[in-house]
Amino acid sequence: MNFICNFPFFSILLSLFSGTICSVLPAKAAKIVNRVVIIVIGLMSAVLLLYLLSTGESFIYWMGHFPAPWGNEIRAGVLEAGMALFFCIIMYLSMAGGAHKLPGEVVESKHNLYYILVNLLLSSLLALVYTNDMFTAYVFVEINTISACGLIMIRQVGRTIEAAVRYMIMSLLGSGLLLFGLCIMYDLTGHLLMSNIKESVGLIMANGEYQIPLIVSVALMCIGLCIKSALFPFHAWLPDAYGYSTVSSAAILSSLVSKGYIFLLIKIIYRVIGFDIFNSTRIIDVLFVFGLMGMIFGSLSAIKENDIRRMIAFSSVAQIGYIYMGFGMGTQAGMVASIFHILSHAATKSLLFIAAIGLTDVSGGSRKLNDLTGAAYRNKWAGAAFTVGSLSMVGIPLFSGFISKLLFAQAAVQVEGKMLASLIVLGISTVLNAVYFMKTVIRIYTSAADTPYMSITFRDRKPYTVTLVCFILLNIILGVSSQPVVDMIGQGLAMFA
Amino acid sequence: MTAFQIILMGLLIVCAVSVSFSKNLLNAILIYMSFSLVMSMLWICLESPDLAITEAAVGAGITSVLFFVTLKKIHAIDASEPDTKEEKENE
Amino acid sequence: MYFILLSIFFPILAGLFLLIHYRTPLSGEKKNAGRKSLLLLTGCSLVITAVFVVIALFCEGEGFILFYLTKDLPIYFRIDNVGRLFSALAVIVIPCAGFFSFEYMKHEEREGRYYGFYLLVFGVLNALCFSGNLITFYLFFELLTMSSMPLVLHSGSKEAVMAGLKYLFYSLCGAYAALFGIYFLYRNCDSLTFTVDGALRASAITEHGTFLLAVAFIMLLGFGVKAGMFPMHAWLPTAHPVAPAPASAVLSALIVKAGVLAVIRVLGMFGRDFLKGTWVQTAWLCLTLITVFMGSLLAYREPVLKKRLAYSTVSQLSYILFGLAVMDETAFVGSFLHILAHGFIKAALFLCAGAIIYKTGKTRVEEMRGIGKEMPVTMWCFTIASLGLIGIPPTGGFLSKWYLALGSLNSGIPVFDVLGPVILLVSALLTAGYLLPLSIHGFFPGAAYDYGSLQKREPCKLMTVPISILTTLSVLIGIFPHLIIAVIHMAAAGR
Amino acid sequence: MGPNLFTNYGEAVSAILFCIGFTNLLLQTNLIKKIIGLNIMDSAIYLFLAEKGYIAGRIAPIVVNGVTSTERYINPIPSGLVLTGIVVSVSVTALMLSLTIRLYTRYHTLDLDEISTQLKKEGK
Amino acid sequence: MSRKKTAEEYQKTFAFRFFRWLSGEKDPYSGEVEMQPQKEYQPDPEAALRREKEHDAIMDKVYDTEHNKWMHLFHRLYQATSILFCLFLIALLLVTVSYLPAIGTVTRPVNNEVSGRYIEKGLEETGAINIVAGMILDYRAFDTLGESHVLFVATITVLILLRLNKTEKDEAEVNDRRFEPKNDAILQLVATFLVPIIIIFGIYIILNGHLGPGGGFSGGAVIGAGLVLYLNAFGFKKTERFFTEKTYKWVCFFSLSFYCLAKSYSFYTGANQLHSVIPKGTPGAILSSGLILPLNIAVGLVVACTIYAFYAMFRKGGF
Repeated sequence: MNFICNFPFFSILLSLFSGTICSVLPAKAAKIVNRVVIIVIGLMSAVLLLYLLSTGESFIYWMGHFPAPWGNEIRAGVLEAGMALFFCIIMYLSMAGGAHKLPGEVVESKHNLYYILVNLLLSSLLALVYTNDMFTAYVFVEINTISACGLIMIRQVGRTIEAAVRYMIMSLLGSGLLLFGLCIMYDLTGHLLMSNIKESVGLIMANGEYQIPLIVSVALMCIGLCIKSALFPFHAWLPDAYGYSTVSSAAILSSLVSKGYIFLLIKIIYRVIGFDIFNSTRIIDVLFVFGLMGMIFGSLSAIKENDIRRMIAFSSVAQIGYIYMGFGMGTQAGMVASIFHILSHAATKSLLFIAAIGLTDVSGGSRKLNDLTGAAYRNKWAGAAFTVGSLSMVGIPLFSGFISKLLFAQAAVQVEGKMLASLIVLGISTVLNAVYFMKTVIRIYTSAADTPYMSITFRDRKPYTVTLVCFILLNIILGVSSQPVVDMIGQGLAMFA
Repeated sequence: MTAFQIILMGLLIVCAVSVSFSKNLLNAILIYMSFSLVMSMLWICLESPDLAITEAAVGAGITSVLFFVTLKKIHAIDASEPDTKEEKENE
Repeated sequence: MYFILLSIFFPILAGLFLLIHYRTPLSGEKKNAGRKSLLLLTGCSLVITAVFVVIALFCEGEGFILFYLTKDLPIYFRIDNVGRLFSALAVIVIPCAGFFSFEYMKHEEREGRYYGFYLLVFGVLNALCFSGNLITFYLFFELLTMSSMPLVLHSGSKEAVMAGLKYLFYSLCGAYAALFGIYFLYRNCDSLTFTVDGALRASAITEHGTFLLAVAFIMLLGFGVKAGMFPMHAWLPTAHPVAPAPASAVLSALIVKAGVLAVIRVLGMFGRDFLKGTWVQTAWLCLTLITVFMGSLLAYREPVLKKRLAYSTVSQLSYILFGLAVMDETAFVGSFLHILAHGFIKAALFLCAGAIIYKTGKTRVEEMRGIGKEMPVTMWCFTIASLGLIGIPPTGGFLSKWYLALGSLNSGIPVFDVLGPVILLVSALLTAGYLLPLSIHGFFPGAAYDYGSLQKREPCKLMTVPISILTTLSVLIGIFPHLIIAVIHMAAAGR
Repeated sequence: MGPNLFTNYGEAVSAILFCIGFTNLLLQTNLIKKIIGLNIMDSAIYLFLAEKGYIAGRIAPIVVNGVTSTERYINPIPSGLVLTGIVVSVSVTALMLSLTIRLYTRYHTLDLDEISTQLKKEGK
Repeated sequence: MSRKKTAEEYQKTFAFRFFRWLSGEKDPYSGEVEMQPQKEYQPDPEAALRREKEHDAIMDKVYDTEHNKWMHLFHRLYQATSILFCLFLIALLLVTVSYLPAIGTVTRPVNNEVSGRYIEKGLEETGAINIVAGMILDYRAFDTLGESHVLFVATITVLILLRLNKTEKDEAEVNDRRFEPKNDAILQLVATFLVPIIIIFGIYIILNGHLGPGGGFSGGAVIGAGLVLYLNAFGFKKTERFFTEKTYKWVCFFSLSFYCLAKSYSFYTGANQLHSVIPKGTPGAILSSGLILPLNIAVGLVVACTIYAFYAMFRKGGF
């Protein structure tokens, strides 16, 4: 076995272990450990991705001395490695972009706890990405939930705690449903490993014996993960949680945590149930409808919002709607579009959150849109970054958002029954996005008569600005040379099946 | 054995329902504690002694203690700020 | 071939440079020095770009692919005759209006931003003219909206911001409707490269014929938004008046024409034979005629000069769209001539209006009594341009309307072949009604006019020369149309 | 209705318990009761899972006298899963309770609706 | 006879509105802001205050729960739908259960080759008599590794939430004293007898984890319960002599690190098909079954400390 095959295992263990180590380190050392670990894992994932691209085959890694149905396993393919790499990049940038705000938002003595949470969150994300075992997935989903909750309420304002409670309640409902579905699935198939379940599911579908419980179990798992990833009617906790937690937390939560669950759902669809069987159930129609509703209602709520960060948070609801719409189309193309949208949304949303904090900083800390007038002149880079993010969200060509919309539309055109609905809603949502994002952009570029606030230049905040530039570049790269990424996603999905 | 199991399960449902409708929090917690105990007995019946031990130690023990200390803490908070307490009593 | 790229990216880069370098408002002592360098840079960029474009216009070639957006969607540039005519118009109007704004924008604070976006618009317009397939076109169409919006809301007042937002939303709605159609074209065509005789697969036409007609209609409506066609025209009279005058000139003369260009391209993609005689054509004709009449009527009632001109733009653009909707070669020639004529004329008119506002601060028509005595050169140009817009020989306007009417009569479409020219005629009368009084009262203020208060307020050369150039050109088109008509015929044949 | 509703009475009971817990978690406005609901829900799932391993007439999976034959012991997997699950639910309970304490010190109520009303009144 | 309408009347007519729309003055997005005289943006504190007051008034009105009928109605509706939803869920799950394979039988798919191998080869491959312990700590050790980190991350979040800084801590301590029984003699006497027994029992459970029912987690919980009892009887002063935050930190750190490293070794050797040097020992002896015993001890330590930490945190926000 090639040594590179150990990398997924190393990255999960490294991040878990670094979490433990950070608990005895002072804050500064913990920060360094955190950064180094993210970089190392990112590098490992990159190497792994190259290796997998060169071999063109996925591999299974035993977690222990026992093979498939007896021991735990993890599995790495192109999609997994790519996701891991991407998660690392976004996480590093988010942490770097929010680092300067941390002392003001979190009590000094709790900084190292913050890094523990981030490390554990990363490990759970990696485990969700790589796992090949349903129960492992459940355990790491819980780690993910708890550490996300910690990230929300580490900045202790009344709102964040309330949001954390709401988040926990919704997540626990979700995990309960997920676990219940999992138990039924286990009862029907007798396995917990994804590949073995898939075989049994195929047999069950062929025999026609336990079809009703099977579909119920799939539905329960889907609903559970939908609740956890804040699909439209279950999004009540989201605006407060994203709007009031620390900057890095907001960026990480919006771009990674919900995406981890969505990725798990993709894994379940492909590796556990089987894409065709999943599509033959009515569940995809439900996902489709909720996705569409989320796209519209999320944007409508965002329009009404007067607080810039809550506005961005509501826009997440809409974007998650896009992803589920892609699932709901029930085609390979829709899936590719959804996965691409996961990437583009992650890149854009964290950019927006981090740029927004730069803007509020130069407006006396106020997040009201009125007070942000002219903020882009006071902090030029943040203004530019916010503009780029907005343009990408609106779907202007050359930015990543356009490509994902293009992919969605291309996928929609191939599905006769859902074509018109998805295209029309896509259009409405684009225009609604434009309404609130461009409104904000114009607002921040309207010169205010005289403001008491100080300007911030590049020299004042070098790391922050560099982060913004990286994000902008990432966005443009995804927007201009999307083809390799799309190819990779297609290749990864092919490996999945 | 089956009859015993059915009785235990009936007890479980009774406990669960009465938790939902009990007005007093302390009662609710006590009922939940008994719920855990019944559950651990049930697990003995289901031939899972590991679970029974764990549930007895955790469900009936630790979790309940945590509930109690929370409740106590909450009363302490109320008492330490007399104004709010009076308001509560007036209601 | 590289000149195409240069003519696109040089102004864009120059504009970005200006935006970054002059990002803070100029004020105080630094203002003069900063302004000088700014104007120098802008002027040089405008001239250099114009040179590039002129060289690019004479290039021949197959076009080239810049990069691939996705696997089968290349960003592809090519020069054809339609693009040539448009960019010829742009290369004259933009520098003229640009030099005009050197004087006009003198007292503004954020000149750097204005010129930056101005250059961006120039580059994007060039790209629009030279783009070789629909997806490239769409890309720059969106960028055009984005880069011209700051020009509209330049003053930053609440009114301007609202107008800018309105412009943005109308454009985005339109662009999305168009994108909607592009998805279907992408599915039903072999490639999205522009043609003139239809790129649809024969099998697609037989299978989804009705559906494709609906798609065509939606695309026409969508791109029609930019061209101010009837149900979605409202942004135009809002956005044009609030922009600075040179920007309105560019908006009116060129940016709205991007919608026309788009319609021409879409027409080529679907093919005239596919659309001729269908309900799409009928509905389209109806809409254009309504717009022509309505625009003139509204302009007639409008007291504010710039707004009146904006309504006039609505009306005149639909002349062009009418000519395209007739789908007859003569009418096509008329449309094209009108694109050029209207471009020059409307730019001149807006610049005149700008000069008047700049010198006297008057915006309403009834205040402008005796203005001709104060600013004779400007008003003469205004009068000549007005005559052109009305369609008095020998100006370009006459020629284009003549061809339009001729084409319409020849086309043999029931009802519309006669109704069209009638409405064009009525609208021309209305045009005379809303433009000529200005000149008449301007030169003959009447007995009650107080000649004592009259003072010479002719603007400086930087303003009058561009206006005169544009006016002259509008007349020249009418006198020497042969070369242009030959090019138009080539364009119609797809060469 | 399928054939096995009454044979599977244990699973049926756990399904009902699950729903009771679920309802409590969803509907109770009192936070402590919500948390109890959560615990009931989790226990129900564990009961459901444990029922799966049970085989009538066999003993717990602890090797007696070195006899390792499948005929003798019940299925050990569900027990293992439940053990893991119980730890998770304890952790979550502790976390939720500490959140409750924090909320109570701030808002002096356990009622989630009232808390959100207060929050909105603050209007921040 | 036609009558000329006044301007006001005219504004109400359809024709007026139609012409407004036609001329593009009516804006679907913004109402009637068009063509107003230009105003510079100026921050106006008074207006802001006024807006805030209006906002407050509206909020008061909306959240006046007793008088807001719509709110009541909405609540009722919400509750009704939730109950319906839950009933639906119950029905759905019951139907599902009724289709599941019969309970207690050998033929259900759960009893397949996987559980068969655990039972048949478990003793040989892991050395643990308690098959469940062998399964969770050897066959499916990755889950258990995750599980212990769930506990760890939960402690971290509780720490974040409840740990207080110095001054708050003193205050909380005073507060805490007021509500705790002061040196209750009976309790102390009982505790002196009970605590050692409880702790020894806990240790027994941990050490016997691979031989009989129990294991690190339940044993740790028992020890933790003993510590809590001790704390309740003798107060923080006494416990702080041997158990402070530092102790907790290092115990947790070492146990979890050991856990991580040991399991990493075993995963690594397993995946790369290397020979593991850890001896299995004779089944049935205390020192047997490879890594399971040390892992149980590590888990037990972590759990005991965590339980105690939870309790101390809840009581006074620190150790």
